[in-house]
This record gives sequence, structure tokens and C-alpha cells, in this order.
Amino acid sequence: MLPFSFEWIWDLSHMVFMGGLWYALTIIGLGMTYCIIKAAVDTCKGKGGHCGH
Amino acid sequence: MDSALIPEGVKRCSFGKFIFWIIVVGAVLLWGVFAMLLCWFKGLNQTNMNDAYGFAVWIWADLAVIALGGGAFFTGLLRYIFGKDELKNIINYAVLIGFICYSSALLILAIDIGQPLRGWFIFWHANVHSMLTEVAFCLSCYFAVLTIEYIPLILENRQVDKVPFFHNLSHNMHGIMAIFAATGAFLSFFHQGSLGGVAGVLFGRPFAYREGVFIWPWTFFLFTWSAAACGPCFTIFITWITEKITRKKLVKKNVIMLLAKIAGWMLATYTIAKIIDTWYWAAVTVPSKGFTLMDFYSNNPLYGIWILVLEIVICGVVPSIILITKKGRESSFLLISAVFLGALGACVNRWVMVLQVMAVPVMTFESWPMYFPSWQEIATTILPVAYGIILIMISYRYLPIFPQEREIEQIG
Amino acid sequence: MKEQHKNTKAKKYGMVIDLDKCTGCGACMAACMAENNVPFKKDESNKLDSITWMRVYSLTNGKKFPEADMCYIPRPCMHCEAHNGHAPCVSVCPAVATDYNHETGIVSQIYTRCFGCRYCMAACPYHARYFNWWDPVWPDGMEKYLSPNVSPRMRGVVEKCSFCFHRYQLAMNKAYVEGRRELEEDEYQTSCTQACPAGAIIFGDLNNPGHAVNQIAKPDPKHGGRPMNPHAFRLLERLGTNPKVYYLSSREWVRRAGDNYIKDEGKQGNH
Amino acid sequence: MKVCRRSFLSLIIGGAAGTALSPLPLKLMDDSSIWSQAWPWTPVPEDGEVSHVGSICTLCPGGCGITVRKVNDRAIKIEGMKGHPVNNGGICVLGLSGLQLLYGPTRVKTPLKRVGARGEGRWEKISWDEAIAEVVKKLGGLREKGKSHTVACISGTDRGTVAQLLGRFLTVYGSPNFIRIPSIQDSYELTMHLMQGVQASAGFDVENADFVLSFGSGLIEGWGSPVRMIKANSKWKERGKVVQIESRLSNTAAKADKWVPINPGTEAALALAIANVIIQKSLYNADFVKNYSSGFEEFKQMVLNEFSPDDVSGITGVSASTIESLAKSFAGSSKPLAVCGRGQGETPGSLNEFMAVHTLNALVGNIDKKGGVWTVPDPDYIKWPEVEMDRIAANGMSKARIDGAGSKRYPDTRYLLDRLPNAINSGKEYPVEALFVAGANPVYTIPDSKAVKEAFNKVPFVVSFSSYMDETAVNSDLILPNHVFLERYEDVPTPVGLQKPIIGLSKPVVKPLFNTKHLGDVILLMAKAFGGQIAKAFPWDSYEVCLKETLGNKWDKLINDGFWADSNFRPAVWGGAFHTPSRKFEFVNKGKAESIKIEGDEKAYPLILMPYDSMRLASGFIGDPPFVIKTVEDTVLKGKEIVVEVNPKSARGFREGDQAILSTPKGSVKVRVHHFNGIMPGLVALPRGLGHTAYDEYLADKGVNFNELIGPVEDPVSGLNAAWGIRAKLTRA
Repeated sequence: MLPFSFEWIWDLSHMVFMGGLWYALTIIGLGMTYCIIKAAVDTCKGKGGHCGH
Repeated sequence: MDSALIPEGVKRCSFGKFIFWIIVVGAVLLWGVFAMLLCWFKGLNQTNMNDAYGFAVWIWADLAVIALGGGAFFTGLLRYIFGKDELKNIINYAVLIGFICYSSALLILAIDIGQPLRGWFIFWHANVHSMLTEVAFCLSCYFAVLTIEYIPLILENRQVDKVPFFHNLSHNMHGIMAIFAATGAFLSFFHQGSLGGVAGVLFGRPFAYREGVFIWPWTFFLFTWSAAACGPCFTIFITWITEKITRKKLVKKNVIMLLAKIAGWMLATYTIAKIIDTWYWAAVTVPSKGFTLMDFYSNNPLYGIWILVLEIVICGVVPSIILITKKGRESSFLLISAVFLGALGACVNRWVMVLQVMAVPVMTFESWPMYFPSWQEIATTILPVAYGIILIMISYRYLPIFPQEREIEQIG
Repeated sequence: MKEQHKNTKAKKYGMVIDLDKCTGCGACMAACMAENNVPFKKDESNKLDSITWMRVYSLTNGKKFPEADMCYIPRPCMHCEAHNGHAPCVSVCPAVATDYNHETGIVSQIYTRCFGCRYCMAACPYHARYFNWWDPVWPDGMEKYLSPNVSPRMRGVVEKCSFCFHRYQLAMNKAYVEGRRELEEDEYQTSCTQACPAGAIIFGDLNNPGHAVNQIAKPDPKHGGRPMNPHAFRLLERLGTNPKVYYLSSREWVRRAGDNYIKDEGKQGNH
Repeated sequence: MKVCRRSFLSLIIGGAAGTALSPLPLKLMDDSSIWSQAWPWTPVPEDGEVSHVGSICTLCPGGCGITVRKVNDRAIKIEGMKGHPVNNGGICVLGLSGLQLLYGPTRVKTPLKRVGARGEGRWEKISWDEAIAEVVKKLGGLREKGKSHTVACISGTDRGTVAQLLGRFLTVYGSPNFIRIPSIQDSYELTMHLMQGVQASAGFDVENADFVLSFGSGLIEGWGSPVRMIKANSKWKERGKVVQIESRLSNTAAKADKWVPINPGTEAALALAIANVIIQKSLYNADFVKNYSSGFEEFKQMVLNEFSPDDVSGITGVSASTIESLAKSFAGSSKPLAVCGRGQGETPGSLNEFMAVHTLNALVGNIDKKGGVWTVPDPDYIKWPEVEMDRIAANGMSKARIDGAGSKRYPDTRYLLDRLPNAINSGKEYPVEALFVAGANPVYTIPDSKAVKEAFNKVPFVVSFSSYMDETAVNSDLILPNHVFLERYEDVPTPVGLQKPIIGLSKPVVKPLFNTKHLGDVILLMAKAFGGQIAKAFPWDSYEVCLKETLGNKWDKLINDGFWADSNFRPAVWGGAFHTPSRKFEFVNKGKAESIKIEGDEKAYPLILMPYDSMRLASGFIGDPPFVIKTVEDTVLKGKEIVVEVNPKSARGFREGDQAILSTPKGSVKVRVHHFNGIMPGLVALPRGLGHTAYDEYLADKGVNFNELIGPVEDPVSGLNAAWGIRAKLTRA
């Protein structure tokens, strides 16, 4: 899964497959991080909610 | 008792009745859990699988629920990417069904492998040439996406929504849902496909083997296509059942009609593709390996040519015609029959591509091994169904799954 | 799929099994079990869950008395080369627990890597792969005969014939100590080959024209290793698995039973 | 600080996220997978120094050389010995599994004395001193009463020092009842005795034969020395022809160049019809017939009158043209060889058939010639001084044998074990007061199991020397366990059927695992305990001393090579080969060659049940070890049920895999039906070697013992068991 595991080879199949995988994971990860951070910021700004700060 | 949790403006049954049914379905769930634990602690000798049937009813259930859960990705794709806005009224339910199907699929896989503790090797020591690796990666990633799509729903619960952070989080997630949906559609395309590839690449099994493009056999595309066609059928079917059980209209007719029409065209094109694939396979691929089509449908007590007719004609051609004609869609009976047949078609196809593949003898001196699942296998296969019903019951009761429900109720 | 070893010529270990000589005595099966620490259960009569790396099948010609005829066919792992090592099982294993060794042509199985998804079993048309449905249990005291060269497998993993790969390793170790890089034909022989009382099994390097397997089977490198000996055939040749086990038979019906043919297809259907 | 719901939730979620992001889950995952790779209940074999020990396998009379691989003091694997004259590196399925017997659960670990009822399986562990004292007391008592002849001993063999010690003990003790387990060896010895006037075994130069005419012998199914025969079969594939005459497509028939199906039990007639053609067409070896045989004219007349191919064709179902072509190809070959003895040769068979087949060999003059039948004398290395019998012993030895061997009725036969159960049960002879069993499992291997058990129950004192808890051991009063073959020294004289005399030496590969004792030593200890002439007959301190002394200068070679072959041995020359009164080969004509009538009424039992043998089923005194039973096909054994073969034509509504009741006059059993096109319609074939009640859970209670369904049929000339089948029927279960 990672380039330093011993069965890893820098060949086309690994690059395409793992590239796709890490690409998807990155989008999901960044997207979620963005949402959480933005939600935290928004919350601090006092947006939304009924009993907020 | 729990009225504070129930979405505003909708009616739900009494808490006692709700709990009663939870307990009833929960008992079935526990039976499944018991069987699951037996399989984990005593090993797969609890099943009736054997060296001829390395894949059996579980893998079929796995493939089937994933196909049926395909409604989530395809509806999401239509809603977020192609801008079919009406579908927002059914997308929540599609996501929920998808979430159930995919979590069940992952659970089944965890029971099915001989060394569950080493299950993560599939990620860590991945063989990128294996269709199963592709399945595992896309399946888990897409499950993450589905979870992300399901979370805002939970956050919309009346009480949770009161927490400002959760309210904001839900809001933000909705904001970029299109990105998630796009990623989900990408992932889904590949794992639905690679599930098809699982059987299609088996060049040692002429019954399963298909030629294709690049590394992907035709079954790769057919599976994605059929999931896109049958998934929405299943979503419509489950919505109909939910409506029957709750004795309420939950989704407006125009939404259902739209989804049914799209599903119909998908199914129709899929069926044509499947017929071409089957013809090419029977006429070219199979004879080149020394078989005739009927070799695969004779000399055994179960698999006759009927199964091919059932899959392609009864569960393909017939529902396609119903769904692509306006009259057909508008008759409630025909519509429901058609979506049921469509969903059944996917199940039959997955059965054939898993169990019949195992059953067809390849070496000339072998015979058809037959198999019947043990009760442990049946129980663990029913387990996800029970789990799904419970999750739907809870979600329906406490979450605003059907945005149109209040509106319809007020009209009604 | 490791890169080829640079110093030595790549080997392609394979087998030729003479079905005219094979008497179906079962010695190869027991030799394999004894060599490879294969476990056994109280009831082994269900052949669908009985681990036999080497299994002797019996074929019949389907004719009536007194024209009936019978032949035995021992079936080890075929160690398919397919196209460039993409054996049916190797290409599907999601965790690289089975691999095609380009140095020897042997398809390995790493038990501690396998997590038991059984995809390889679904992929193998020869049913050469076996799953450990049960924990291996030896009656008290019997574990004394277990060989340290082959680790006993745990429940929930797949196992199969390895062409006694540990014997290759031992022979190579010995050769290295003696300053050699190459093995003699008789230095590396599988357990079944050695035991077969009929001398029906021959083992060696198919790439080496000096080895008996090459001389007998005469594999045709231009046609994916297809045998040029008219009495030789491979199981399911037409599937493109490119197996490394060749069979010999003087009886045509036996050779034909090795593959599938549409009714009136010509002999040895070459496509 | 006020703990509100929100901070509590945050704590939980934060904590979960924190744990998930820490290396802990990874570490746990890794640990769990490592744990699953080395479950404590999966054994890890210990490594160590590798060594090899050469020895001889004695699990069957085949006498193969073996090389045992060891790691430290553990035996790891048995392999065939390279360069051994019998098996040269090859080995059979049973030999390969020998370590499962050594380390297996069926071992008798210490002397045992029965405490429950016979066969109940309740035992008391006793010491060797007690065990030997027990035997000596019992035997001493009988001797005092002048009943020494009522002691009988059943032995797997009568050759080699251990069997000879046993026989010697019986002689000086005073009993004539040393009985060898029956086999075709009895019939062949008798044939050689009657036709060639020699007391010798028949050896077959199979390696050099170029046309083998087999009358139902399981050439590659355990007949003779199994590995050697399979090797020879491979040679015949390269140069030679095999014709198998048999009513069922056995492995031998399937591998033969020609399979001639025959009505079972008519083999002798076919042999004589072939003789008819050979004589009529003058294809016989004129030199041999004219100069070295007698009685030819009489024989010729008999054969010409009574065994014309046309007549015999009607009896045997083999066409006259086939008979003629068989005769022509047999006589036309340069080294033809005719053999008989059905299957693995465990049933001695009809003497007429043996003599008829041997006549064919004589007609083509291939006796003591390359590729023919050789007269193999017993190795003469056992040269112990004659025993001196005391009065009681002499008196006992003067009594007639209980099995009737050597009696007026069967003067030439040496052992008749199959007659023993009836002799005991009928009570016509004297009773058997004590019975020794060594290297044999008669309760399982003798036909008519019911009668055998009844007879055993009539013997008040049964001593088993078995290493394993076999059926006989279970039904005995005292078990004095011998070392298994991998733990002991033993000389192994010429394997059955080998054409030249050799001696093999079994060596201890591992130290005895349990409190067992070498049978040779037990005999010496018993003799010492008796004292007097008995002790005097055994002047050795231990069996090893006895063996070394006996083998003399051959010992060193045996220790080094594992075998000793007489390099000077040559087959006899016709001129001096025959020791009959005429000094010539005698075409003996003992009455008409009538076929043996089998038991049962044709109307009540429309089918004929025949046994078949397989290399994968050990049917002698050793039962299948786990590896071997694992190789048995599911068309032979399915779960615990035995599968019988029936031609689809005579299946009468029984479908493949159906359950049925198979009945014979001797008993009925539950079976499953398998349709087999290779079996003659009207026959049912049942595999031998299953149906054990003793041994371990890997073997016991699987299938049916053929001997439960059949009884012996006495050959009118030899008295040996000649039953080749029994009438039977299949009914719905």
C-alpha cells in the first residue's frame, strides 16, 4: 500500500492503481477536514445553532 | 416518550410498538450474530463451503447487496453531477439503503475470509493486479463516502441539529456534497466493475471468463451498468415497501417516475449489452475453450437453460419494456413488478457469476458439485437483512429521510 | 513478480507423468503428505474438503463392459506459467500470498500471508488448491514425525503443492556451499517423483535440453510450451494456463480426456 | 466546572479520534496477525541435525529397502532405498506411512492383561516380568498335564530368525501346531513340491519376462513384492506385453495390453485350453517336454479330450479365437510367463488352477530360465543345532496337527489355518488351550469372521504379540507388545516372489518409544523361565546376539548395505532341477480340473460377490494408517459406508450411490452401490481391507470386512481355502 512495503514496484499498474486510490483518499480526507475546520470556525463565529456561543 | 427526537411535523407509531418490532427483528439479528461468532471462533468449517465452493452463498449475498446498493451512487450521480434536482427527495433513502448494503457487504467479507485478523493484508500487501484488491479498496473508500453522505442525515436529527457545531458541519458537508458524490461515483464505478471483473478474469473458468479491454473484462462494465440499472429499481422497491408498511406516501410520484424512467433505460441498454455479451461468449469464447453453451446448462440437477432465460428475458427484457413505456411506469402494479424483476435480475446474475461458476466442471473427469448452505451461512446471510431493517426503522423514526413526507402529509 | 535473477539462466521446473506406467497406487499422494506435513482428519472420504496436494483422479472411457477402460491421472499443482507468470491464481491473489517465481517457474504459497479469501481456488481450474477448513490436529505423539522443512499450516489459509520447493532451497544451499550456482538434475527432485514405484513421474528443468523432462515432453517455446511429443498432452491446454506438468499416454481417449473438445473437433484440437 | 452534555460528547469523540490516530490500532492489528500466524495449537516442528538410517520395511512380505530421514532423534520420513534389489528407491503408499504406525495412537505401549470380558477393551498394565511369568505359568501347567500339543501359534511367516525361534520354542515345548498365515505361497510351494519335487518358493523373473499371462493376479495391486511388481510393469510398458484374465477391470487389467474378461472361477479350464492349443499346434518346447518331463502323454490326452477351445469357450466366456491367439502369442514369445493367484494373493486358491497355470510355464520350457519361474531355495543361513526334545515334548510333537496339515487327507500341505476355526468349533480334534499370535491378525484376516470369533472365544488363553491394538489383540487375554519394525533388528529373508535369495536386515531407526520388547527376546526369556531342554535350545543371551551369530560373516555387509544377496546364485539347470521320483518335471494330473464350487444357492442369491484388492487398502495384519486411508477414493468408501461395484446392467434399479443390503449365506451388511462398467454383469465387487473394528478412529468402523461375508471353501487336493467368491444378493436398505 505504501511505497516502502517490500512488494511495491514502481511500475505502471502500481502508479495507476495506487494513484487512483490515494487521489480518492486525499479528496475524501481533505473534504472532511475542510468541513470540520470550517464548521469549527463557523461555530466560533457564532453562526447557526440555537444555544451557541 | 421519544417525541423530542422525532422530526417535526410527522407522525410515527407509538414507542411501544416501535420497540416491539425492534426486539422481534433484533432476535433474528442475534441469531445471525451467533452464527457469525461461530464462524469466527470455530472457523469456516461451520459452513458447507468446500474446496469446490470456495465462494458460496455469502459472496453471492455480498455481490447482490452491492449491486442493489448501487442505487446510492447512481442516484447521487444523477442528483449532484447531472443535476436531476427532483431526486433530492429520494437521495436520502438511496444513501441509507446504500449504507446498509455496503456495511453489510464489508461485514460479510470479514466473516467470509479464513483469517479475519489478517483481513487488512489486502490493503497493506495489496496486489494491484487482483480484481479483489480493487474491490476491497473501492469498497472501503466508497463506504467512507457513504458514511460521509449519511452523517449529515444524522446531524439533521432534531436534537443533534441543536448543537451549533453539528449544524454547521452538516451544512458544510451539504455544501461540498457534490465533490463527495463525484468521488463516490468514481469509486463505485470501479468497485461495481471490479466485482464483475472478479469472475470475468478467471481464464481458468470458461463459464465465467470474458474478453474485454485493457485489464477489464466485459463483465466489469456489465456489472457497473447493471448496478446502475438495478440499484434504483431496488431503491424504488424498498421505498414502496416502506410506504406500504408505514401506510403513508413518502415520495412524490414524479420523483419515482423519473427514477423509474432512468432505471428503465439503463436496464434496457444493459439487457441489450448483456445479450450481445452472452451471444459473443457463447459463439466465440466458449467454443474456443472446447465447450458448447449447453455444457454449462446440462448434466446437473439445478442449472438448466431456464436460469439464462430468467436472467435475461424475465428479469431483463420484460422489466425494461415496462419501465421505458409511460403506461407501464404509471401502472403501480406493473411498475412494482418491473422494479422487483429488475432487482431480482441483478441477484440472479450475481448468483450465476458466483455459484454457477463454482459448479461448472472444467476438467473432463469431474462432475458438477452441488452445494446447500449450512444454517450458519443462512443465518449470517440474513443477519444484514435484519440489521438493515433495524437501521431503516431507526433512521425513518428519528431522521428526516423523506423531505417530502411533511408536505405530502399536509396535503393528505 | 520479481525480476529475473541475473547470474543464472532461468529455470522452468516441470513434470512429465507417464500415465501408461502410473498404476494408481497412491504412493505419490502419501509421499507428498509425509514430506509436506499435510494434516488429516477422521473422515477424508469427502474429497471436496480433503487436502491432497497431489491427487490421483481416475478416468473412465465411458464405454460399456467389456469395452470399458480406466486410467489414473495424478494431479499436482500445475505451476502454470500462463503468460509471463500471470498464472490464474497468482494474478488474482489480493495479498501477494502466492507468487510466480521467475527463477524457478514455481508458484509459491505463503501461508502466513494468506488471509483465506479463496479467490485463488475459484481461479484454479485444476482444483489444485486446498483450504484449511479445520485446525490441523495430529493425534498425541504423532506430531513427532513432522518435518522442520515445511511449516504446518494454520486454519483458514490456502495451501497447495510447491514442487517441494524446500528441497530446491536445501539443494541450492548445498550447491552454494560447494561453490556451485547450478544444480544437477538429480539434486532437486520432488517427493512424489522419488517415491513413485512405477517411475512414472519425471521431474526437472523444462528449459534444460539435458533434462529428461525436456527430452520427453519437447515443449515448444513458440507455442506456449505445448508438447511436441505426440503422446504428450497437458491438462486444459486450451485455457491458456500454460501448465508445467505434462502427461504421456499411448491411449487416445486418455489424451482427449485431458481437455475439452466440441463433439467432432479434430484430435488435439489446435487453435 | 459544569460538565454539560456537549463537553462530554466532545470528550468521547475526541478520545476516539485520538486513539484512532495514535499508533495503537496499527500495533494491535499487527500483533493480532502475528498471533494468528503462530497459533499455539499449531505445532512448530523442531529443527536439528539430519541423518539417514537404512533398513527394511516389514509391513508386508515385499521386503523393500527403506531409508529413514531423521532430525535429531525423531524419524521424519520414510523413503525407498536407492540401489536395493527389490525396490531401488521406489516405495509404496503403506511404507511411506510407516511413521504414522510408529508414532500413532494404535500402539500398545506396555504389556497388558485383560480385566474385562474378552474384547471389551479393559486392560491392566503389567510389567514384563509379570507378563512372562503369566505365560510360563499357563504353559507350564499345560505341559505338566501332558497337553503341550494343545498350544497353537499363528505366525505371519515361518521364515527368518524370529519365526524360527518361535517354531523352535513350540517344538521343544512340545506342540506341532505352528501355523503360518495362508496365502498363494502355500499353493505355489505345493505346486513346486508336486510338480518339481522341491521344497522351495516360486520366484518370478518378471523383470526379464516379455509376455506375462496373468490369471487374475493383481500384478500391480500388491501381488508378490508390490513395489518390485510395479517397477516390472513399467519395464513391460517399454518392452513386453501383459494379458490380464479377470472378470473385473482391475488396475492390472486396465494397465495390461489386453484384458480378457472371464467367467470367474474358470481360470484353470482356460489355462488347460491354452495348453490344448499349444500342444495341438506343437508350439511347446520339445526339448523340455521330451527330456525333462514325465507324464506328458497322459496330460496331452486329458487336455485334448476335455479342453478343446470350443468347449472351454462355453465355460469361460472367452471365445475360442481369443484362446487360440492367447496360446499363440504366449508360446510365440521368447520369454513368456504365466502367473496366478487372485488379487494380492491372500487366498491360497485352487491347487488345480495353480498346477494348470504352471503347466503352461512348463510347456514353453521357461522353468528356471530367464524371464520364467525359478525355484528359490530358502536362504540357509539359519543353522542352529537340532533341538533335543524331552519326553513331554516328543510326546506332544507326535500328535497330529489340529489344522489337518500333513494328515492322510492333505499329506503335502504344511499349514491350514483356514481349517483351524472349524477344528476348534466342531471339537472333533483336541481343544486348543492356548494360542499365540505373532505378526498376524487372524481375527480380521481369516474368512468367516463369525466362526473365527467363536473359535477364539473357545480358546481359554490367547496371547498377542502385536505392536498395535488390532482385532486379535483386542480379543486376547494378554498382549506382549513387540517393538515396531522401526525399533528392532530383524532379518528379512527373500521377499515373496523374488527370483533370487537375498537377506535384508531391519534395523532400529529410533530407540523403542514405549515399554515394548522384541519378540525374539521374549521367546528367549520364556525359554529361560522354563529351564531344562527348553532353555538349552536357546543358548543366546539376547535376540541381538542370536541374530549376529546366526548371520555370521554376513552381519557386517547387512549393517552397511541393509541387504545381502548371494552373488553366486544361478537358477537350477534342468538336468538336476527336479527332485520328483522321476527326477523330471511331472505333468501331475490330480483328478479332473474341476472348478471350485462357491457357497450359496443361485436362486436365492442371483449375484456373485468377489473381493478386490487395492494398493491403497492394506488388508493384511496391518491396517491402513491415516495417510493411506486418506488416499482411498470415494467410490470405495463414503463416510463410514463401503461402496460396492455393480455393472449398471445388473444394478436392478439401484442408482449410483443408493444404499442397499448386501447379503450372502454368511451375513448381510449395508453398502452403497457404485455403477462400474468394468465389472462383468452378475458380479458384485467389494474392496478388501476395510471394516476394521480395532485400530484408531481414523480406520475403525469404516466399511465392511469382506471376511464377514465369506467362508473358506476347501480345495479337495490341498485343503487350502480356494473360495474365490460367494453367492450374494442386493436388496433395498
